[in-house]
Amino acid sequence: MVNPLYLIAVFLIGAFLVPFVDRADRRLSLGVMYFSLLYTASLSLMRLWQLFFTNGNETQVFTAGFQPPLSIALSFGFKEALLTFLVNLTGFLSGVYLAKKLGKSGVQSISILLLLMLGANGLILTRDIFNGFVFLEILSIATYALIGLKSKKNALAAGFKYMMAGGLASALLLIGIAFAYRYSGTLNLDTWGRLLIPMTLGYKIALFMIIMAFVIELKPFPANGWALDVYQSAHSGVSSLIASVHTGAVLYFFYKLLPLMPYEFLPLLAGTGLVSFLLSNLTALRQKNAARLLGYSSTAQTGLLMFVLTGLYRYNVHPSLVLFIAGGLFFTNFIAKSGLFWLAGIIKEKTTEKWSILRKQPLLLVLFGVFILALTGLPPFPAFFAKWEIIQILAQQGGWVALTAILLGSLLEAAYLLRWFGLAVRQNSDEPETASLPYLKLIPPLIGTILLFALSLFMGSQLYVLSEFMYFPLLALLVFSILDCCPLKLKGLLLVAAIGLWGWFSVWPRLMGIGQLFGLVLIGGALVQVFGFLHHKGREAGLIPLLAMLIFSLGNLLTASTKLDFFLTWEFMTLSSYLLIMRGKSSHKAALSYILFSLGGAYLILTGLSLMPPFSPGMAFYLQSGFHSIGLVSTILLGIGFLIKTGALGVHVWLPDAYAEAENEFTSVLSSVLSKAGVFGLLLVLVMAKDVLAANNLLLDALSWLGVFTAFFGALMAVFQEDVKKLLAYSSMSQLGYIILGFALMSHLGWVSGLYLTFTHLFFKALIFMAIAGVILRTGTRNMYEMGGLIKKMPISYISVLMGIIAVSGVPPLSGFGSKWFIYTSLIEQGHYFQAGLAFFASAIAFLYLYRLIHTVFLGQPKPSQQNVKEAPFWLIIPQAIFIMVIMGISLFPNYITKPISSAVSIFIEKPDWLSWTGYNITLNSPVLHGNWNGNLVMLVTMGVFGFPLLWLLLINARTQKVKQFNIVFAAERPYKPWTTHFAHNMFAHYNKALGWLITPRITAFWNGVTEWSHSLAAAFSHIYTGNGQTYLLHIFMYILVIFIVGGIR
Amino acid sequence: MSYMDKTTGIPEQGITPPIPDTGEMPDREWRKDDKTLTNAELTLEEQDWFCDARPTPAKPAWGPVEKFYNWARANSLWILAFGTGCGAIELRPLVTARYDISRLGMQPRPTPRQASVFMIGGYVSIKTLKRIVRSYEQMQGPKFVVAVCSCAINGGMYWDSYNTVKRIDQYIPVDVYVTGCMPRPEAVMAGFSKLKELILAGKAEGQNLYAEKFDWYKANQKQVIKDWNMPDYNW
Amino acid sequence: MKELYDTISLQFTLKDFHQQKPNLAFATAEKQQLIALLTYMRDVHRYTHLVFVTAVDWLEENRFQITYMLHNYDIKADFGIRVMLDRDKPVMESIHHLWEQGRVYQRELHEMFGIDFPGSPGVNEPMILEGWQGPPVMRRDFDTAKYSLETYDHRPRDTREPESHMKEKLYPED
Amino acid sequence: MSLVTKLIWTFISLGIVTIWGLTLTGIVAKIFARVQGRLGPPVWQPFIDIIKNNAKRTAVSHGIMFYLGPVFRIAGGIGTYMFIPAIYGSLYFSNFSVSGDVFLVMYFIFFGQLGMALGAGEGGHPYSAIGVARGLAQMTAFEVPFALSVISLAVQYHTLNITEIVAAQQGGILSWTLFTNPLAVIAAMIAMLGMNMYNPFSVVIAPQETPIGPPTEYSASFLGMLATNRGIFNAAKMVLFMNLYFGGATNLVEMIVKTFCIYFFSVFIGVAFPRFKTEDAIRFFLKVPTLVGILAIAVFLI
Repeated sequence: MVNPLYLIAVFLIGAFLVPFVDRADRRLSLGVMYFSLLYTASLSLMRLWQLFFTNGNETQVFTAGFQPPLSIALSFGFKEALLTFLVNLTGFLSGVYLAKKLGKSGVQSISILLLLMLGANGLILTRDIFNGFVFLEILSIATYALIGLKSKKNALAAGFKYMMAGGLASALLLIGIAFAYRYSGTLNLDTWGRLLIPMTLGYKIALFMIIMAFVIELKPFPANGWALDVYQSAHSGVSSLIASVHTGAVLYFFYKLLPLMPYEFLPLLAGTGLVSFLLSNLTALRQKNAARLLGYSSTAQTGLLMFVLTGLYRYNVHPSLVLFIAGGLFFTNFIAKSGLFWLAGIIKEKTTEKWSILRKQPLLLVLFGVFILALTGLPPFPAFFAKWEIIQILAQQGGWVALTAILLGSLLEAAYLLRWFGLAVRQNSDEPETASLPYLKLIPPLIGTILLFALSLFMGSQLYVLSEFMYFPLLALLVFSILDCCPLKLKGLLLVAAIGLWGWFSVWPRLMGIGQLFGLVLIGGALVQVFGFLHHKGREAGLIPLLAMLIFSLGNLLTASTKLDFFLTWEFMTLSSYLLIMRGKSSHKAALSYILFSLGGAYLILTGLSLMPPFSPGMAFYLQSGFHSIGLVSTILLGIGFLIKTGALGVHVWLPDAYAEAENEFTSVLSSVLSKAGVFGLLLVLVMAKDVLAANNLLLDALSWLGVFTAFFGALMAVFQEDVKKLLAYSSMSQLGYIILGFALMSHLGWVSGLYLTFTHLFFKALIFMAIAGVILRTGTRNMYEMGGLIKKMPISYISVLMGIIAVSGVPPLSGFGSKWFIYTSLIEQGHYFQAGLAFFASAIAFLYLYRLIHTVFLGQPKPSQQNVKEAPFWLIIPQAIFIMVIMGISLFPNYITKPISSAVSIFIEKPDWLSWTGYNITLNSPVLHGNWNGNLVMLVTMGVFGFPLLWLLLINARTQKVKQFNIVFAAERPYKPWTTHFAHNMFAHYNKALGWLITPRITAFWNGVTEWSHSLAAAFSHIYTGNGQTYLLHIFMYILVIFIVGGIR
Repeated sequence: MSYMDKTTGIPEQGITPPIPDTGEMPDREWRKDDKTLTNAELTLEEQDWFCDARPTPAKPAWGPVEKFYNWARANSLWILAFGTGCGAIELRPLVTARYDISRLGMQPRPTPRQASVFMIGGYVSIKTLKRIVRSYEQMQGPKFVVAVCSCAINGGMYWDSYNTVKRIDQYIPVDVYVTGCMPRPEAVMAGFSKLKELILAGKAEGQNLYAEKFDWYKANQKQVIKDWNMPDYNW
Repeated sequence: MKELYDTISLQFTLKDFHQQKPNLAFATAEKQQLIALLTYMRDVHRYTHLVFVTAVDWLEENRFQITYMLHNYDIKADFGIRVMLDRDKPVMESIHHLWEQGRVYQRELHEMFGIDFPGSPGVNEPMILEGWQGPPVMRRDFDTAKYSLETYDHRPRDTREPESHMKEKLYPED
Repeated sequence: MSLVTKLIWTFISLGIVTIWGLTLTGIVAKIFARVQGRLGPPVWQPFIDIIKNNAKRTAVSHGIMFYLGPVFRIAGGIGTYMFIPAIYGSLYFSNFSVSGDVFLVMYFIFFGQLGMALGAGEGGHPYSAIGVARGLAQMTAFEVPFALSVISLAVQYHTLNITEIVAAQQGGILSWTLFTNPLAVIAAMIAMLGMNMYNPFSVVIAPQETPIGPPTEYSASFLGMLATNRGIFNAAKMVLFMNLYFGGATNLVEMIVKTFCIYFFSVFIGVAFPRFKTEDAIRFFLKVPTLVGILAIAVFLI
């Protein structure tokens, strides 16, 4: 066994050796430092090796061979080994990072750094409380000194404030220990823990003082003003040390003290942790200084860890699970936070606004992204698993307050972190090129990233089978990232091949019924649209990897079997789509709103899933869902979560902007494919919630009204858009409203109508979006009134849009009519007459925006600036051609789609025998409604009645002069300017006069209000940080006092 | 030269021969080829916006069919009224209950594309002439022109005006003139009846005349219309 | 109105006062003082409305007369201010900064009389006569009949005495 | 019945309805004239106009979509008629009504309007687009009471099949929808005013404001085709209304009389009222007629 004393000894010797060797050479002293750090790290690693592979049960070492209380016990088990390894490795990396600074500022700093490491190691290893106090002092004093490394005024002031706070904590601790010793008679934690000391008031107060000392050191909100100042003003390398090493060591000792504490302290501590987590995150919302922002995040994460360590005991959780959760959170935070501090040092920009210079540094950007996403708790990083477990526990045991606080806090944290990320990634900034990177400083964050991924895989595999659900999307991301230097077309075709093979051989055989349908929509639909992305000239770094990740996770969504698999895949999908939206030109705001709504939805889904019974692995989630039934709360949570993804009214706020700002081709995927994931989820919820819904009619009624209002208001808002993509975005929202409406009927016909529309919407909306992508590419604008007359330049795109709008509007003979027929018949059949009426109104309004779309873009007056516009690139035409063929096919032979849908639905809801197919004729003979639709015959008749007049016209109209755009009768005048002759801008002004009042943006105003309100609250909270050391001390006093009173310790 | 019918004041022939018809055509060198026009007065950008095809005479259909067509044309005269002067006021009584031209199958039409009779009501100034030419050319053939009022015939009381065209038939072919200052609605209707006779007799071929003598008409038009900022033929 | 004339005369050189109606009077002002006078009338005496601007060609005196007709809404009175220009050099200051509609009148005067108003927006654009290339048409030395005869082709006249013609047509046997 | 026989009968049926529709247009013009104290054009004037338009020697075309616009329009008109059984109980006049129910007809009406709108759009004339925008806006509004009325029928008769709806109305005048479900009929008849685009809902073609609306640029045989469609389409709509609300027809004479009467309602209102602005028309349709439509459904729910 490796003797832990070595760890302490090495640092001690190093610290004393440094001044001597420094006389010879500064590099020598640095060498000593690196050696000590590396050596200790390797010792810890060796210890880990021992623990795993040789049978080393013995963990305690007693100094000088005596038993306690005479000697000091050091423990070197798995936890300590892992922790010391990380601490020392981080120390080493910090050393590397700080190399230049340390070299300049002299030998004192080097030995102080070693002392700091000594303190941290000691604090982790020791089992003696007084010894812990000593090491804490060493750690703290070394920290004060290091803060002063950056000899700026505010850094020194911050160090002093820290000293004051630390002094207070130390005093508390010392007094506490002294008092406690009177009751326990021992300082050894193990011995102490075994004693059964009666909980008298005096003993409790002593214990309270001890624990509060550590709580203060853990920087709880609001008694953490000093810590924030430290984070803000210290050198970023030092900040990273404080955030990781210092906090880690103190937290671990805090953990070691917990067994001594009376049971009644635990909820108190848990509460402080939660408060700290929630409010720190809230306060951080307003923060613009990067270092201080990280400080807030750090205190918040520490608060969460405090909660996990102290709060989860209440819920009868196995201690190893608590450790797993805490470890996941801790290590993510540990690495990511140090990484971010390091990056902050490299960037040298104080405000988060300025971080857009990262855009020019792809490597830094990737690192930054990894750290941010890890902190946000997105998969595959450990924090994700930890959060998953926490929510599982809390939801199942009914810890609603904690659950709400944690999810809310996480959302707030995601808000500011991702806003920061967005600022860094945004493209419309014009920052100058930065100077060359300090490569030495790059090493630590790089290693941190690798470590983070290693840990992710480790944690993923430790508790869960490392399944394809995690493996495929990540592998796809990795492989295509490696291939990212290849030409775009090659990458794209490779991706198509990969998805094709995977989909055909791996996914498809495992799907059946409804899964096959969604497989076609999600994988097939996405696959066809991949071609559209390939028209770009450049390499389009990052596009194909993310697309690969997205499509693989979409496929996994279908084959996922357990709840975790499902949620993991869901988050992968959200993550990759978020990053893809970020690729848009000025999309950072839209992407932020997308990810926040998505995360909010994901948290609701997470909670909902947690309330569900466990799903067995092996069988696909959607198939198992037929056997389960879930409760009311779960239904509502899951339902809202999935509705957010589909963009239902009320939570649609993210939708128009995200659709408008994403890259044109990706908007197509977003609308036609990704929203269907939400539909899929919603369908599963309805399947599982059958019993609840049967008992509670109100829910379904509400859902159907929600659907029809989504359809109606989506259509109405689309009418008044000038931006072609926003128009289409609202149109998508409207169409999804019909889908929701169909599902809400909970009847066979209703579900058939919903699924039918799911299918056809994929075809026609992708068709339109792809065509419009070509138009925007060629014209360079999204405003419809700036286009016009493009039919002559882009005839194929025109045909696509024409087919698309005929299908969207539901005009026979194209397949769109089927969806209308199904929805109305199913609505009337179920007695939802008024919904049917409103749905009809909505579908009539669709004509307005569709005509506007096609007229203002393709018809009317061509603009001289678009004289030389060419047809869309070949790659964009491919998906259009495929979709046109599909639409024509299913319009002529609707049976190929309606029959499979019906049989798929009949697994869940039995097909009534009054619904029958005779040839291509669908007959409805329900006792309450008769009707029929023969798509094939309609198509043939239409062809006939169209062809006949055409022939006549061709025959009779021999002498037709082809004229140009200005050869119009213009009240005996001639037009002068095409752009004023084109009737396009504000096309439906009269409609706005009549019905515009309906769509004053109340909902957007509400969400803006939420944002505004939370920012104001954050501002109010941040006022407590005055920057005055005395005030901070007062805060600490008050804080302890309040905790004492609230805790009711007696 | 007696081109007025002595009793009705209506021209005897379908088309008054344009004078002076010396047979000299304007220089044709500037034309791109026989089928296109140069539209030389337009800027290069504007030339892209206008059709530059040259009008060509349209052959009538096979005899009996053309007779049938002419019957239909004569009984379905859709009027494009150009109220250039005081004669414009005469169209109103025509469509009201007292005279009611709709019983003859006639109706006013607001767009030249759909009209077959161009009714010029009064004196024609240069500025108006430009609009008249444009509207006339935008009508689809066969098309007929009825010019009402003395001013339209010879300038009338504006005979010495610096800005009034004295003879419209030099600029567009006119089928029927109606004299009077102003003519009574009965006279206008008599003019229309005469037009019907001409159409039925197959003599109202103003459109073809215009196409055949296009260069002459165009030269006449351009002679008085100085700021010619439109294509040579307004399709 | 006379009082008004007298009041103004204290500051401006005015002459030829002529009271045409109880609430309509004219006076002739100096060309150099005109803008100041109009501003004064508008702002001090509340003649806020510019009714019209017109011109008269005094060919014999070799002068153009421009008349600015102002109206006072309060007392419902009109006051016309005349100004005389040299016919050989007809240039006048623009009043479009006082009354926005003045530019239209000035454009018309420019087209019809050839009086120039430097600085008036769009004063050179044709107003009625598109593409007119002859002399300004309202000048009295422009002979419109001659111009017409030279420029346009006139239909040969076939004149008949109505009485004898009617008789010949209707009652040829008499 | 073989396909050939079916096609022949369809053509006969179409021919009859075309002639009747155009005659109806002529009669209406005559009625308008008489109301205004004029003699009016002869009843066969629409035929002459169509012949004349087709006999035009020149035409202009702004492009392929412009060319196809009237084709779409007339295809919409004929198609609408094709999907409606014209005479109840007659195999020969049932057209292709087996291919769908009343919703098919309601949506097929849009086919022609959409195609025409596109053709007019390619004409490049702003007035065309203005006319289309007005027409579409008004259309969305009057479709609401009409849809509610049809839903009310579906509730009443438990079917969307037009033949079945007619069948349910057989057996005397009192079993017509007009008497069994008067509210639905009121809503639908007001909606029909909008559909027929006579006053007060004639803002689409408003000749004084926008010369003639969407077909501004159309001339010659294009216009002839549009005029032909007006006859067919109007007759088809009247046949639909007759089937839905007035007991259908068992023979040609009955059909002609009933469609004339239904159409006369629209004309009757049209000659007597001035014109609504677009937004006012929208407001109008969404107030009282919609309320009546809702009531027509609500009475079945109580």
